[in-house]
Amino acid sequence: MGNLLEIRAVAKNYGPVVALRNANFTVAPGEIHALMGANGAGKSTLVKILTGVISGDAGTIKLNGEEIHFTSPDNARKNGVAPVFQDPALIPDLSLRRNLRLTNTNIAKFEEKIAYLGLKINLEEQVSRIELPILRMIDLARALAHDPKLLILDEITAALPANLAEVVIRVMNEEKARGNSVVFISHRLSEIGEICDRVTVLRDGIDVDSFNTSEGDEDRIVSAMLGSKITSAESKNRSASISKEPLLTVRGIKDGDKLVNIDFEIYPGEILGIVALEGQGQDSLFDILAGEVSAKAGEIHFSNKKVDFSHPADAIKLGISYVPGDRKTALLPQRSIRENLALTKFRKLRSWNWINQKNEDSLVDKAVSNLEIDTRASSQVKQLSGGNQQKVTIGRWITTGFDLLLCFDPTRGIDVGTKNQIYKLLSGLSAEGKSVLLFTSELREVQLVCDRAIVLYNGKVQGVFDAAKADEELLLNAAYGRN
Amino acid sequence: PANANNYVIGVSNGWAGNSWRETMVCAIKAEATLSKKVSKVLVSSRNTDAAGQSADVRAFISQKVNAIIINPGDKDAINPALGEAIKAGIKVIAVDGPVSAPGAYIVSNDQKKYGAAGAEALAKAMNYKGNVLYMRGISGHPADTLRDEGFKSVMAKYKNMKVTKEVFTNWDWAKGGELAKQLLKPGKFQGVWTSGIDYPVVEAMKTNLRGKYIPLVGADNNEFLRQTKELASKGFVGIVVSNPAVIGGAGLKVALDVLDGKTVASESLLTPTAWTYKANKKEIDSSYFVGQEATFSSAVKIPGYTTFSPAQLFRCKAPQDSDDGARA
Amino acid sequence: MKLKINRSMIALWIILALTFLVTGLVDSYFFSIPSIGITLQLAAPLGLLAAGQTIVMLTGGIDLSLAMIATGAAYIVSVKSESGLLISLAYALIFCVVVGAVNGIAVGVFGVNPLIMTLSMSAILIGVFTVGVSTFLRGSSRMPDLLITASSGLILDPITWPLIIWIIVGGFVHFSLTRTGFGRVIYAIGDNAKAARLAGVKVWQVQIAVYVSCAILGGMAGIMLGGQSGAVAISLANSYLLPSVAAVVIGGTSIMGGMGSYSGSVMGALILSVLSYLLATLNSSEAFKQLVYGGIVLALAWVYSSISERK
Amino acid sequence: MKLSLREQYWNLSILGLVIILTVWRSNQLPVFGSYEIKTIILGIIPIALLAMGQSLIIIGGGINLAIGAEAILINCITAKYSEGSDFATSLRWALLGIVISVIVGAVTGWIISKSGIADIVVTLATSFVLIGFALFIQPGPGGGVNLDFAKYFIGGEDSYLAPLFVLFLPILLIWLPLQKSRLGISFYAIGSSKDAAFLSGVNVARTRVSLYAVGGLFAGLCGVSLTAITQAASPFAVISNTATLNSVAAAVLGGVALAGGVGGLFGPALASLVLYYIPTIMLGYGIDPAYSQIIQGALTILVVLVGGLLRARGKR
Ligand SMILES: Nc1ncnc2c1ncn2[C@@H]1O[C@H](COP(=O)(O)OP(=O)(O)OP(=O)(O)O)[C@@H](O)[C@H]1O
Ligand SMILES: Nc1ncnc2c1ncn2[C@@H]1O[C@H](COP(=O)(O)OP(=O)(O)OP(=O)(O)O)[C@@H](O)[C@H]1O
Ligand SMILES: [Mg+2]
Ligand SMILES: [Mg+2]
Repeated sequence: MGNLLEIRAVAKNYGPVVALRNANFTVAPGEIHALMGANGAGKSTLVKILTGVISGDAGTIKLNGEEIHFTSPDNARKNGVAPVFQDPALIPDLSLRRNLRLTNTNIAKFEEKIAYLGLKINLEEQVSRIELPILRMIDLARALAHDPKLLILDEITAALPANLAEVVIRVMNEEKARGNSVVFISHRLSEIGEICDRVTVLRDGIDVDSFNTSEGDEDRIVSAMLGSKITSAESKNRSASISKEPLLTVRGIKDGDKLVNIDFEIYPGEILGIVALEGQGQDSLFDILAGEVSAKAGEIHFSNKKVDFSHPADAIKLGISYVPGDRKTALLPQRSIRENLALTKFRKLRSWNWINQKNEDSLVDKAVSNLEIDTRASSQVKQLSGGNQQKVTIGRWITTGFDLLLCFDPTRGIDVGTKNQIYKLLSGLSAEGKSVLLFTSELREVQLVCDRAIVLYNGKVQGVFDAAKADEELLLNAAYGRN
Repeated sequence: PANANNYVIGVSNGWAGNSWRETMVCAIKAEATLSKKVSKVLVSSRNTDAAGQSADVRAFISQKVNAIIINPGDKDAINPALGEAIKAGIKVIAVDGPVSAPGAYIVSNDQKKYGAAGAEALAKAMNYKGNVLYMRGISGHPADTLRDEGFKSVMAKYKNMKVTKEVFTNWDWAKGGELAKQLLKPGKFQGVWTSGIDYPVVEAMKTNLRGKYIPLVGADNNEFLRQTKELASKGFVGIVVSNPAVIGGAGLKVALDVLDGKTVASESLLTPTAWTYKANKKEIDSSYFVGQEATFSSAVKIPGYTTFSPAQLFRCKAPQDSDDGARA
Repeated sequence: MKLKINRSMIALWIILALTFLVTGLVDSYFFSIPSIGITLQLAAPLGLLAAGQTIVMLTGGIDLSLAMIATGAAYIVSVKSESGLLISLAYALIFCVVVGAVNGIAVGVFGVNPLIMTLSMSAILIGVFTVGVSTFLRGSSRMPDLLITASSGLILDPITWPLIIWIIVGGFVHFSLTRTGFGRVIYAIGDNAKAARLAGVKVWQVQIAVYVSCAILGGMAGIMLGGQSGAVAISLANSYLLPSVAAVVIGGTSIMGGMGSYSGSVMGALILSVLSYLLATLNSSEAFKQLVYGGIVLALAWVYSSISERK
Repeated sequence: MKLSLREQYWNLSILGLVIILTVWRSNQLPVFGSYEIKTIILGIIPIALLAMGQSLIIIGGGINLAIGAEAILINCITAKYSEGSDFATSLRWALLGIVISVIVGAVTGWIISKSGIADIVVTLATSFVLIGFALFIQPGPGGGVNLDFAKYFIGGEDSYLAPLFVLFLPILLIWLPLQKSRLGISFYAIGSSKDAAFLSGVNVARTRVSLYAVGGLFAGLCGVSLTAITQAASPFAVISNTATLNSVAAAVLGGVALAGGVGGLFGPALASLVLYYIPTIMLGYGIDPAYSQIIQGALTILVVLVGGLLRARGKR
């Protein structure tokens, strides 16, 4: 039996950066095929070439044994290849209905798929008012409405809470049952083994391994992804060293929307995890603590002083740093790694000072080497892959110094190698006596890096747990309000 | 049906932000206030096209003004609107430039003679020979076309004079100065004719020709008068061609005459004069106003038409603005 | 990074050299020392306007009131010069700071779109000065002799005072943008204002500082233009507005902000000045000159963008 | 099509403002009859048509600083070749002028797509080129048009029906169908997010060409209406620049976001009425026009400021 999809020797350069060197990839009919690879390995590029978003420099693509060359995603959709891209592909200023019109999607079929995904949606709603996870599901429903033979999901689960991720997995299985194929890109190893039939691993633009999931396991994926530089995260176990004076105390915080009454505290040197399903107000909690928006009610005490932020600068002055969930809001995409790392140094207008090049060089070099940032594309941060961009956003604060780091899902959409680096970084920081508030959508991270965790539900703190006891089941139950 | 002492006058000026036009409007206001026959002067003054001026005229018709004084951007293009005005019994007076609408009165400087008078004086100053730098206004503008006719007709007479360079300043002071600096080279020209963009060219002579002045034709701009006076001793021959902005006042006078039922010629053309400091010292001395803007048009009266004093002109008050005005 | 900037600068140098050569071929006097001096002298005010425009455009804004600010500053200096040069300059400075601050507050604090804000500001200033000329700003608008010298005085062919002023002020702008914290935040807020805010930058303060700086540079340019004309009319700098934007854009500064340099704008100003000289010397109709000016600006932008994009 | 809530609010507020100003103006006039209405409509037709074209382009994520020059060029072409002609010739040239304008627009869009240079820059340059062409064709003011033909634009005597049609037919015949079509949606899409639009299967380059072509259609209509209203043409850059800047102001006042993707054409058409009323009402009082310029500038800032604040509140 022939392959549904056959990609041979595809290559793509972005100027000096080689995104794909020589990638081969085949998908059999009725197969769920995982495409894995570290950040910057070229997965998205491959998807984009396959679906006609960009054209490759070399190589052939065959669908059903016939060589094809899609000129646009529309073209691909019409030929039974429906992608859900890593970046949302809905027009923010248009209503959903007009978005569907744009992709020539059958409305009735779309509504049927939405129901099938267990969602309720108003077609007149403007896309910019819809939350990201729901948008991802809409993207999925739209792809399904085109009745694809081949469904391509590029990191769709990265932004999804557990319940919706489960829906996606159900969909993939049902597509498979119908004899259709799915290409699934994810950094969540746990998802791969359970549901995928086959795995292809890309490294530096080359397919380094490809095997049936029955023949190998997670370790094989990880070692293929990372080559020689395999590292695995070790659980930490050091919750003893916590002092009695809290660094940050939060009392009765309300945001006028989701947050009803939030109380918690962080101790110096502690990594406090926050767990919540999507949309529990965790993002506005972080925004409040970072001084980005102000709370409607409640008090914040920092180092025993009541604080009131009207601008992020106020929080930064006290030593509170913020790594937002969306890297795009934290980076200067067109500027160099250097300027991104050094930005906070020049935050004050008063500091209209001459830049000391030597100091800055050493600062930047140190951060780059500490965080192992891939500097091949150092002239513009937007050319870095997602993982490296994330390192830059964290690195900025490490060069600046802080007492409390607010990290919002820093490992979203990031490969295991980089994830482990970030875990190590956070642990190192806490060993130096810094505190970290870490929101994570990956529950196992709580036990990997945190000392304690709090679970938010219905705008309140549902529970506070010692990391040692907080396994995924416990956290998930609490997150659903069951305990 | 208007009360004879209660006329409402509409003024449409299609080119704003320029002191010549401002003075023109002030002259209308000053003359209207002095006449005691006008209750209101409604002014529309903005950079606009013929369609915009037509809209102004139609707004005046809706407003039932008694007369419209218009400085037209275009000879023909406002005719549909002006036709409607004349049909509605409104008197139309075009100042500065002509309109072709039948029934309209025209009060204007004779632009053809303007071009000729300056050219004639320039020829004399150049001893009827040499190369001329010819700096015109806006390409295609009616006044520019008429001045060109007058200028060329004089040039044709003198075989030894040649226009070796012709440029358009767009009546823009900075552009005129820039062009002069780019074009004036020692020995290349023996005289310059400008369509009123004069004083920056004198500055350019200072820098480019290092003070070796050549004769220059300009208009009655205040700063140019000063240069003509002060640099006369250094050998500079400035030729001041009159182009009085207070022609607006003459327009108002004609409007009142028509409204009062007097017979008025349908076209009144003012003949420009060309002054040099040598021949017209007295006139130039008395026309220069120390405290006025550089581009101020220094001829502040048109004998037989305007009656206001310079001070009244500078006050720039319409009847409705004055404390002693007829009626608010 | 170095590589890319160099490529773009090389492209600009080549373009400048080409326009320079072509102009010299059309008019051989252009190659003479005095003529080069004049061209540089005429480029100086445009270069200063472009400096203001560059700073604003780097933040993702644009200042369409720049020409009226320039004219206004020059007008104030000329009319108030009877009360003393320094006092008149102080008046002009206050004017620039106030107008710049209003622009900056509207854009930075109230989030008014810069295009609309400065367009409206320009209309307001035209109105204010039209009223002012016959009331509170009445007076001789002749420039004081000292400023005329500073704007067009010769030091030693082809070096003129305006060139020296341009080099000093331009150098200051260049180094402020590339070597100081202020420059860094200008690029930062142009690239991603939200990110800059999250990094602790008070974006509105920077915006105000930027629009004020732009207005001051515009004021200097206006005074220089007035000095070159000898006196000031209230339409003085109007025809320099679009070239000030064109110079910045030809010089490679992104109209979206966050990318570009003043050195590029300097090249843009020089290229436009040479081009203007070329058009002045051509014996052709106004129609043809307009066509050539637009066509060349477009071609330059195109050539520049394709050379500097290709890696 | 259902308008977004923001758009509805905006249009309603502008409509409210227009009604207030209309009442104000009508009280100023001795009679407010059909002639006065015709006067107002004729006064806004050119700027309204231009504002609609500009708005469309801004919605599609661009801006056309040459739109005034485009209209002037068509004005010159049609007036030059229709002078003293019969009805059919005038009509033929009007249609040809519109076709030329569409082509000019399409070429502009093509250059922007092909070169990757920002819209502002390309159109800044083309504005010079187009005025150059206009000067070639009509070196000074002049030209004319068949009077019967002009009647279809300016109406006969006191009838304001013809100008009203000229104002609203483009909205009804071009905009309403376009807005419902996939092409119209694509305009919003490329204005809102080019990347997402491409991923949704929109051919960005081709859509941009169509966008500028449709913008050119409106500019062409504006040019033809200028010919009909003035029965002549003038090829001056000052006029085209003023018209362009007014078209941007009307677009923004009409609720079109300069960032692209948001707005419609009703708002800008109404906004051009506001821009007409402010100086006209002040004129009625005999106030120095310089003040009306100040007030118009301040009002524009105020409207945009209040609109921005409302929008910011709506987002919370
Ligand atoms: N526009 C661009 N210009 C230059 N280099 C680029 C560009 N886009 C991507 N790259 C480079 O190409 C490589 C592959 O990028 P790609 O986005 O395909 O990675 P990925 O496998 O999807 O990684 P991630 O998991 O981080 O999304 C990276 O090294 C990246 O720096
Ligand atoms: N013909 C094409 N082939 C392949 N990719 C394309 C094509 N056209 C557009 N794209 C892709 O679509 C995206 C947006 O395309 P477009 O060329 O319109 O952007 P742009 O104009 O360069 O963007 P910006 O205006 O933000 O600079 C880019 O990521 C580009 O890779
Ligand atoms: Mg990817
Ligand atoms: Mg990627």
